[in-house]
Amino acid sequence: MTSKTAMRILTAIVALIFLISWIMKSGSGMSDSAFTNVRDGFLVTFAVFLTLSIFSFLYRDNPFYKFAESLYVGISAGYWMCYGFWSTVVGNFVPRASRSLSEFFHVPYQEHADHILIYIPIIFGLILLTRLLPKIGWLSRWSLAFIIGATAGLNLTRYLRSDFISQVSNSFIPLFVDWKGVGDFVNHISLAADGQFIAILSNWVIFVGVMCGLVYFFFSKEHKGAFGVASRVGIWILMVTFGASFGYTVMGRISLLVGRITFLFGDWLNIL
Amino acid sequence: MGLIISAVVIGGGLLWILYLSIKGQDVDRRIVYLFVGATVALAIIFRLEFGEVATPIVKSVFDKIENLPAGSKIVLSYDFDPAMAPEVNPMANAFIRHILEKKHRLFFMSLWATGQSLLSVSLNDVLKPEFPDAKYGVDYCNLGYKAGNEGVLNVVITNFRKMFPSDANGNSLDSLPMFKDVESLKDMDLLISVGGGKPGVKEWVLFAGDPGKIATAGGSAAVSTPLLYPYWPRQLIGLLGGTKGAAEYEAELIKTHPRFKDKGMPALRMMGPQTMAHVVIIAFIVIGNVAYFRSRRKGKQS
Amino acid sequence: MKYIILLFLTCLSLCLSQAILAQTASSDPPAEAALVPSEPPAPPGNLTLKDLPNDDGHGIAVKWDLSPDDGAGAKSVISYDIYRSLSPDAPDSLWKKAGTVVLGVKSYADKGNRESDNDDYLPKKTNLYYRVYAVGAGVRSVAAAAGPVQAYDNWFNTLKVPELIFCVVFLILTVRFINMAKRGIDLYVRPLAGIEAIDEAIGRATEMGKPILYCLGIGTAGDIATIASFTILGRVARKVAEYQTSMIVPCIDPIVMTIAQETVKAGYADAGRPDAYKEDSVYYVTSQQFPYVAAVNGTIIREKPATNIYLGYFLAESLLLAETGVMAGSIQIAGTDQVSQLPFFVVACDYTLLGEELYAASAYLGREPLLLGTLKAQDYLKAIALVCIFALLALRVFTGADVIHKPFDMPWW
Amino acid sequence: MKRQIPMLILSAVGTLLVVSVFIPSARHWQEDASLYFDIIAVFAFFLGGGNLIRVHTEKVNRKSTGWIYSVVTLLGFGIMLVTGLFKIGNPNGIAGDLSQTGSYFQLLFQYVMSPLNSTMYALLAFYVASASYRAFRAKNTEATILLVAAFVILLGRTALGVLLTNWIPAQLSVLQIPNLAIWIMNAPNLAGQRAIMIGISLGVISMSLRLLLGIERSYLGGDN
Repeated sequence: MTSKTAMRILTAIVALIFLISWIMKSGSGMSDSAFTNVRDGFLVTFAVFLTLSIFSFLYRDNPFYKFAESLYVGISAGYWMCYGFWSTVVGNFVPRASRSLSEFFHVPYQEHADHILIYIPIIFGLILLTRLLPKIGWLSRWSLAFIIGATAGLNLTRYLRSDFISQVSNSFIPLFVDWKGVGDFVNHISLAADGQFIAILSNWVIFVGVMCGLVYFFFSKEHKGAFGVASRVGIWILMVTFGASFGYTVMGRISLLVGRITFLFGDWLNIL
Repeated sequence: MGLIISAVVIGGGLLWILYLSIKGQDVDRRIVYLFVGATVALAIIFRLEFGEVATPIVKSVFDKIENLPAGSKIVLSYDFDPAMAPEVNPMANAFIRHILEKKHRLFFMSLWATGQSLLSVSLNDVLKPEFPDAKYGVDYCNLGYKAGNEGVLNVVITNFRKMFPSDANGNSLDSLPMFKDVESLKDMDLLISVGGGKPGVKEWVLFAGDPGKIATAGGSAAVSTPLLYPYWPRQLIGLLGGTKGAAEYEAELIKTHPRFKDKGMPALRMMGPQTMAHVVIIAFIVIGNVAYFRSRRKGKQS
Repeated sequence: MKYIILLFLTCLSLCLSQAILAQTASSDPPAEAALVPSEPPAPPGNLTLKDLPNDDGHGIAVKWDLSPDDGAGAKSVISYDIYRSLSPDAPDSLWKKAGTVVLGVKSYADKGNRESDNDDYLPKKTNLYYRVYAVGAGVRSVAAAAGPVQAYDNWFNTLKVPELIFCVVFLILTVRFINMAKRGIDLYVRPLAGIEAIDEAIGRATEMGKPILYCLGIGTAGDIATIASFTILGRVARKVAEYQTSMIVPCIDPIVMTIAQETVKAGYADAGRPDAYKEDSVYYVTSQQFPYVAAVNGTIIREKPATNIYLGYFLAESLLLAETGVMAGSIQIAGTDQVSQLPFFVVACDYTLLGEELYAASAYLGREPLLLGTLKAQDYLKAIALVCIFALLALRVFTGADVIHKPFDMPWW
Repeated sequence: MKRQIPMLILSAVGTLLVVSVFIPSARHWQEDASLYFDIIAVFAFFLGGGNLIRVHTEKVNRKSTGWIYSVVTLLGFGIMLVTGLFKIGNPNGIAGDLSQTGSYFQLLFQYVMSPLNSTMYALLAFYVASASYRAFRAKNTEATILLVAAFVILLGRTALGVLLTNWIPAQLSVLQIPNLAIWIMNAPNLAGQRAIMIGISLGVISMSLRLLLGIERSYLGGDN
């Protein structure tokens, strides 16, 4: 049997199951209207078909996956553009630009907004469209420069504040927790999770870890000698971080799969 | 029955793969996929539940409630909204069951406006049907929601009646017998906040537990749990993190108080497939390393 | 020179840390109070109003002395209500409640809205009047009234001084090292495996006669990681053109696509082969995360690129893409500034640029002295961070304050 | 000219936005910039949509391999655009919310996009498993540390971790796997995250400065 015939048989089987499911689901519909029942029966079956098509990628690339992928891309691009139109054009631009358009789209016209400035992005937007004209296409770089400049300007201070200054000041932790002298410390030393020793150890690990981690990121100094040792400890700390975050995330990912399988067995096959 | 089938299928499969790996064959990624998929599917179909064992961070909360003398005063605050509810509501319900079973006095409140309605759902679905003898105002009371976020805690740490002239139903606090010897949060034996945002467990620690030196415990959605770990065990006596923490608490509750066994423990049920999948992944990591060391030794020999 | 700068910076960080300490050390203990019902409490005294500093002219700072019954006297105060109005003798209905604070607090920053159609609009340069009531259980005191006061916009936000200092220091360092580089002073940079791999990877693609897939992530042009990726894309495109191999750049955002087209085109032009640039090599897929991944995964499996480069902003798709790349047998180089996704790239890719390395990559690839100079400036800032942490901790040890959470709740960020 | 003017625009816009952070009365420039950004992005939709249509119609015209799937994409795109832009089936007509229950747009979202979204996301469960099987091997020091950290956390998330190490006395309780997992999350993990974040912030600041100073130009094509 060639792979082509196999594919044909498979497609026929899938089509058959699809049809049976459609009929069964339409029959068990809740609505009074026959049209709604048949429609919802189709949609539920189609959703199941798409779910299984995506999962089939795990085995290997195949026409079902290709179909689901292509449809997905088309639908989502359309979805996004509709959202962009209704939320940005109608939601943000129209109320600032024109009263009659606002009335047409039933959005409240904003009288006090800065109406002239709203044309700045319009101009830049139009300039962007010059790309479609080969002769003056280079003009569109002006808009791109505007966008990149805005991104650079906004992010410079944002990262300075939220990441640099606050992370440095968060490293401001006591190195001697509950310190009551060396004698007391030695007397009570233990590896109990709630003990003083572990609390102190944690803070030292954070302190040394941040230091060494930063040393690892030094670009302009050769990682040799004491600096090299620190940088090596730094990469170890980073590896612990990666391993830990990976392990912690696994559970969340499994629950996504639980959700999908529950959909297949519960909502579709009704065996749960 | 389902457990046996699943154990035989998955365990047998894993042993076979281990055997193949030791012999030096590489496992195709599709086999790994198959195992993960099959494990989760079997666990869902057979509704497998595992006796979770409480980790110390959860056990300490359980033991605290278990060992307090009957009649102790415990605050349970609903600091969450419907979006977080699937994860944290099971915790709150488990706390209610445990606290009332041990005949403690339970004070409900909420720092989230949306927490109040979830609180009344719990009262109607869990507390009233399962504890018909519990008397309002004697065994439990509902203070309801007060606006002001952590500011509320700033006040009730010195005086309840200032912030709550009356409870959620309009009774003055002095008319409730259980408030007879309660002046402020400091008279409480344990504070529990169930939440996942701000204000939540962290605010309870910083604005109530720490300044008042009151034992504080919490339950939190999985995402925000790592941010709370630093407070344990010195500022928080214990913490339930996500569905996993809730399941551990439910397991401990069933173990000590078997009468709750048939009450449907949602977190335990949700944990079944996840635990199975974890075990399979751990097994695969072990198998991978066995195979690796095997092949390295062979490489050295030849 | 070097030591003088370091000394200066150390002093600076010490001053800053002192400031931070001062900010965090002060916190009032909650006031003790006992229960006494129903007599209206005495009003708060000495109400003063000032323009709120460091704002854009729509805020007033309200201050008062505690009511004698707050925490003392009859101990009947629960909270204070703050009201604002445009006229001192307006009827009660025209007084807008600006806010409530709990007992023991004697100031309120009334930040109004700057839009005139907003309910909480606080006009600037207009006379405003305030009333503050002490509120007891179900009763409130007589009002303490004051006014008029006007809100002005301020020309400099003094709360941002630390940021300004850091900005200026960074700018000075950057300019200094750029100048050094211009004078031809050789600046050492340590090798980065991920960067060197890019060169090899392009060579490998040429040998195999297969394309290179360059994925800019799911960020828009508003994400700085995407911009960093553009700077690398330019250099990669140039090398691709030199080696005469081909590349595929699927994009998630139309603007990202436009900039990427411009970048790749320029890269080809720089390599002296502008005709080799194919418009279709940079194309738009769709603007959503998972359909984009579905399509890129399909491309990876079908085209089997010799190399996949993932640089930019990534979320959950990091592992979806990288695992598919493993299936296709591609060499994979990744880099992102999303800390939560780095583990997945580290695990599944051959080389990973960790966080900051992504931003340094274009300087590495270009090997232009000017860009390398900025790396040096970056390192100096890192040294300052190290010194800062050290200084703060030293201060901590000597002053002995021991509350782990204090720095997490700083008022000024 | 072709290069100087864009450089000028870039530096001017960026510098203005940096300065606006320090001037309270200019704070709203930042919000405005974001709004402008969105509006420019709408124009880019033409470029994006146009590119999508062009790439796929060309595939169809050339009858290149898999052209039939390009037809599917174009169909999906068209259907979604028509139902969304004209709000077909929306109970409240043109004034209704785009995702109003009962509208065709919402139906397509609910039964086509939403299951596809969650299924793509769910693939991660499989990939996480295969990645850990392949990559968590004790090949060298770094890989071993990665493996051990991940293993401890994974074990700590199952009952196995508790059962294996329950016998450890309270004096050494940090060695019990669940406690160890929390400690790893708390101390070394936190330190690593912080070091990376500080590094990233410096990288971003430096990158922004390079752009504003005009020394990073590779996105407009190298040096000449």
